[in-house]
Amino acid sequence: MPKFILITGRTAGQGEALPKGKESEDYRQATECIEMNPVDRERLGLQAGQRVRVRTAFGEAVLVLREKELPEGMVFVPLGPGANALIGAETRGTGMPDSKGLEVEVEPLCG
Amino acid sequence: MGCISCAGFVIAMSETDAVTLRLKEPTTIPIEADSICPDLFVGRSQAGIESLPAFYGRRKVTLGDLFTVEGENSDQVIVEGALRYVKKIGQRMTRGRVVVRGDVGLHLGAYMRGGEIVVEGNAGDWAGAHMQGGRIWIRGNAGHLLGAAYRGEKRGMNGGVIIVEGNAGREVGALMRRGLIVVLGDVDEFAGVRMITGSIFVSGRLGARAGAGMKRGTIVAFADHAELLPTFRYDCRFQPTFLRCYLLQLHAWGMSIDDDRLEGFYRRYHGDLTTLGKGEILIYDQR
Amino acid sequence: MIGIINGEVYDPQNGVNGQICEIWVENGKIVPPPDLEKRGGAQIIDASGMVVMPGGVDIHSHIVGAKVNAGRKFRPEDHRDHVRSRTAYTRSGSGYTVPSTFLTGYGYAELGYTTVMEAATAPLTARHTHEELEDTPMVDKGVFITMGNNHFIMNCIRTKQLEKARHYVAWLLGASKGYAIKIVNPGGVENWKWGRNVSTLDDEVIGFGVTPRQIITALAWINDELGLPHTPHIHGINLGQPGSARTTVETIKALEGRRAHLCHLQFLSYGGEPGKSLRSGALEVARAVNEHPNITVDIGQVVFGQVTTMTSDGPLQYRLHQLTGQKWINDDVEGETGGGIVPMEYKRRNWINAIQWITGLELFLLIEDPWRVFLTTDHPNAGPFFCYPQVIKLLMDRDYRAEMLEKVHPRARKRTVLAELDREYSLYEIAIITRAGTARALGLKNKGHLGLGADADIAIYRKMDDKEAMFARPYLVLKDGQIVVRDGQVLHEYQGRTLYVAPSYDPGVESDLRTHFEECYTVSFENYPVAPDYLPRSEVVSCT
Amino acid sequence: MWIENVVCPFCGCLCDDIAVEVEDNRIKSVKRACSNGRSVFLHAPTEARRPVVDGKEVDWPDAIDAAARILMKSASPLIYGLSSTASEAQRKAIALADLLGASIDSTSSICHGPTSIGIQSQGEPTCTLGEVKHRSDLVIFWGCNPVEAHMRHFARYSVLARGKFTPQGRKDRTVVVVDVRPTLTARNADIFLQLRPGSDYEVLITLRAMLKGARLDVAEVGGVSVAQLADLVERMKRCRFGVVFFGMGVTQTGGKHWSIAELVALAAELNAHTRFNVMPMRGHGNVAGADCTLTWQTGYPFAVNFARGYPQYNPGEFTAVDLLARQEVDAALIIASDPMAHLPRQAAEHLNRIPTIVLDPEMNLTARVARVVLPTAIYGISAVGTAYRMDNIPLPLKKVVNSPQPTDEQVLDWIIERVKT
Repeated sequence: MPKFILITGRTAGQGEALPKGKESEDYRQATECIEMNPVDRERLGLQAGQRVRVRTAFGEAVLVLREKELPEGMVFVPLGPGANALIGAETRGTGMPDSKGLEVEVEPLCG
Repeated sequence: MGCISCAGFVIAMSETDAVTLRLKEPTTIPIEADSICPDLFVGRSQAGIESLPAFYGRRKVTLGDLFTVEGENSDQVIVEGALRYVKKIGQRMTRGRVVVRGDVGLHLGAYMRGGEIVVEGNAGDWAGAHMQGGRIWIRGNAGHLLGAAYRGEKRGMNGGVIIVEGNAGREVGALMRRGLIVVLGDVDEFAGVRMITGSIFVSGRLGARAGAGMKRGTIVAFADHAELLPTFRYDCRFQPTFLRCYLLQLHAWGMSIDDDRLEGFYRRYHGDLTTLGKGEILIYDQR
Repeated sequence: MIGIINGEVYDPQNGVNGQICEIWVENGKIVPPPDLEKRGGAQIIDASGMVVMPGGVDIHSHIVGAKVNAGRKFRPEDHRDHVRSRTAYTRSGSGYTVPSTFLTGYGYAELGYTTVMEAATAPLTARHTHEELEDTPMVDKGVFITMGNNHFIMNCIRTKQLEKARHYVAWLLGASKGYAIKIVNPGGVENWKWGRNVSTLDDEVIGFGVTPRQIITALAWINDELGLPHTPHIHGINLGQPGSARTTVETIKALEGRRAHLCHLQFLSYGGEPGKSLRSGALEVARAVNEHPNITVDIGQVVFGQVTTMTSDGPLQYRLHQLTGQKWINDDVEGETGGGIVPMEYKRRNWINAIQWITGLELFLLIEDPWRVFLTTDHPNAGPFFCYPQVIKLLMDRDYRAEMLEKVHPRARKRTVLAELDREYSLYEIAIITRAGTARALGLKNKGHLGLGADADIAIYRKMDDKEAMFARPYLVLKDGQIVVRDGQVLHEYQGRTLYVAPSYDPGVESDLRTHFEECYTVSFENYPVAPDYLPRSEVVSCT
Repeated sequence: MWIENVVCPFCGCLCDDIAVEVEDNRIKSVKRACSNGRSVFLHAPTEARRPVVDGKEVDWPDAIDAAARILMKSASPLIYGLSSTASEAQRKAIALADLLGASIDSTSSICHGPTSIGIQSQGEPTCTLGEVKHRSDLVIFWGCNPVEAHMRHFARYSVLARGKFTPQGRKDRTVVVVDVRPTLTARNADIFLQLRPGSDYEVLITLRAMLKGARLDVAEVGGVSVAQLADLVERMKRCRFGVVFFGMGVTQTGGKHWSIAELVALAAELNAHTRFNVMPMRGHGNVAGADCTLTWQTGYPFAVNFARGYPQYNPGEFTAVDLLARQEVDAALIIASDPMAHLPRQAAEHLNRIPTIVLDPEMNLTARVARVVLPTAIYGISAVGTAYRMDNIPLPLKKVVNSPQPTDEQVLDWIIERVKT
């Protein structure tokens, strides 16, 4: 299973959807996705728009795959419930969890 | 280098003389028990010890509310029970001995000046923070910021010895000024960050960014590989004689350090070049 | 009604020098002694063996606002061992040299101080200052507004539109709910924004074509024209530099007789040559102050121990950072001012620190008129405010002073006249330099005295030989006629007033200001002024 | 009716030039705001909502009573959030924490908490945004993406802004972006340094060593050649006024506060050559205010605990993620934040186990699991208040529409009164 480096962060879509409510369709669409570059996507045999299972040592999430210009081996997930399922709660004496740079596995969702 | 000869002398504890505290109820509510300190137990009756203050979350209680206490008037202390959420045991102690049977919470032995603490399990973060003397021996793992400085302070540990048989977390010995920290397992990143002087020995894996911003002091990696910052430069390969003295002392304390490490060669790097650059990192070299 | 009887009263404004007299208080004011019938219902405080003074008035202290708060934020090591627990009536807090707001209020009251002036706020951050003042209980307070590097003012000076500058200053004081004009290193702070400074009164401010001399004289003129209750409050150029004494004397001369207050004069009274050896320049500066009755000063006395230096003088703070290697905050404020913060420790055995300590004491003892020299430590720059009792003891007790002088670095003792100065302050003089004089210099007519109609802000101390112990723990403190402190402990929280000025101005200046805001600021003209609702209790002090 | 000079409460830019059109107490349109800001104004809830206790709508006094009971019963309460409320309410929240002996933490701990820790060890050469606008000729964005997160930052304050000494705006500036991926911000850069994830610390310390003239044994650091880094150092030294804006790309990765300390040290040392400042890109509208109010009332910017009757500070101990993940709190009061959506799931889950009280204008994910929900007005839209911009400039939030809801400040006052009696 190939490993990717997970980066989380803000996006314009997530920011704009926030005031519409966490249960709005816009917010769900803006946050429940994962971005990957085309080379990696093809290597994994995935399609944009497809749902994938993303897993770290701390948890997993089902997200919609999107294609984006990113360095190979890196995936990006916007801040939101999806990202939070993937990051751990250990802060190593800082109060801040490791929200970026985690290893993740990405696999197509079966069934 | 820190001085180790004066740091620890193990006195066998006669358990019959000791004050034993057993936590009554396991809890995840944090308990602040800086009153579990040998200095405060000397000259106190059992009732006197029971009436020492402690904090159960935001509630001011007594040690007797939280612990069953047996024994009195002794600087030999045994603490038992589910202590992972009990903080500040042995804080500021200057004498005697505390044995923790099991895991213990944050700030164990912070600001400690003398005596000894033995933890038979794991210790939480900030153990030995700002320690000035005495010895902390952790049989299990230590948390983060072992022997470190609290946030914003200019210097941390200023004397004494900390020994960890398991692993230790991030920022071991941050801003250390004097003393010795020995970790037989692995340490996480930033060991000895901004240390001023002092010594840190690591038997297992030395995490990334060791010695970041260090002025002086010595970090020794007994594993033969460590990833160093670009601000350290290679000096030479040599057999450090001073290390023998340390290792023999560790042997004497009952720690098994491989003979290869005693006799072997080390690669020396100096740094951190963003500061004085007089710190050294020694990495065991198997060749 | 409260009657304070049998006390030894020191009320210099009214010429009362230790006479036993009665002070009567009703509805927050000093009132005439009531008739016998009314006396019966009054609460009587027997002040036998005690000294009764007006509440202290601090003319220069850094207690609130963006800079102080940045100092708090970056110094957890200052707070960790200095805490105060909450009580049923008071809030908790922490901090030694930069205490949290509630602690600051309690701490001042517990010394017998009832009015404190925050010495420097950038008008752009005045809203923050007033928010903190609301959380600073016990004392009345005011804010000095930094203007010595203000773009609008410098532009007016260059284009010789002083009238416009005058209207702007009036508007600015009202908009920021400020009390006085503050000048800090005029021109030097603006130049620091390009990494430079000024070193003489005639250096040019980069990009503005004006000089420190022009800025000082223009603002002194404006201050007089507006009839502000206080004078311009000036932190001059070359602060902390050897040779600053000469610049200070030049600054006094440059004022050409106009009224001005020079703050923390100690830091600006060093002899020697720039870049070379430091010595006290107190003789030279004290002489100039003595010869110029238009000048008042406060000292900024060094107290050995930990401090947090913080001023709007950005280049100075950078220099301190470089000298000490300590952590450093810089904070440049668009179009107005700047600032910096560096923690420090003054050590007895450090000869430079010792010279600074000596210089301050020499100024206290050499400046003749107590009505023109005031006690401050420029809190928290030269020492924390709660060390005032220690400074009082140094002034009142020459044996103690000599003993302390013996303990400082011998090199510092060599070239000082301090050992020869026998003067001892009397209680009457202490009352002047800590309350009567400061209230007068601030133009606070209801404060600093115990005459009829004055605010009933009163401090009662047990008379003791050890003046430090005496002033450290008042028996009682009354604020607006209420007993708020007993035996050096706050009894309950009390919200003091914010004192500010609102001089009138030509509203025509506002159209210029709109343009200025569009060009110069990142906030709009409308969102800049501090609305009155930020001041829960306030008093407008009138201009003459 | 158009209301001018409205301050947008969404992000740390606090743009104060917004115009809002209001008709029949509804916001009809918004001028000058970015898409985020527009969305805030246009989707502000205005309908009346009643408090909810245990899933049932109740009257305010009953809801306050329920909230106070939970807090008084708790041995270890947490008050968390604060970044999207006004400083007036933040001050009340701290007063309540003091009164209770609670832990109090803001969302700072998961954005720029490490920045505060870094500043506490190294300081912070900084300035207001107007200084950047007027003087900067070198602007560096490190681990931040203002094009998506602070959309008007370029135009109002940094890249495009024309100032007194930068009359040509963009032309007068060199823009450098340092990030691990080619963000939209990076597309606007003159120079883009793409780092290997997690190597910010190495790159920063290398830059500082190079500034000091140290000889290094390496050819590349963090995926960037030493030649590129040398070029950046030269540009930093030669510029007239430089600034580094930094974001969670720095605070949330490996070095965390030590990266910030390195960045600060680099900027401080550059002041020997020119003027150089740093500024954290604060996210939420008043998260900077949470730092300010906590600091002036307690001495510390976040991660404060009052259990002993006075404030104690320790990130990693009294920060929300740690307190929740270690299950050290037995009740929570969440103010103007949505930890169920924004904290790591392992930490947030604890809010499900303990009685949680939510003060928020919105029905958010945390409110879904809360025992008590107290719907409040929105500062900057239906309530006045004060907010602090990312450079700590305080601005007045306006009330553009009326709301039937009380403010956070009022509700907290009611809780305080109830707890006191």
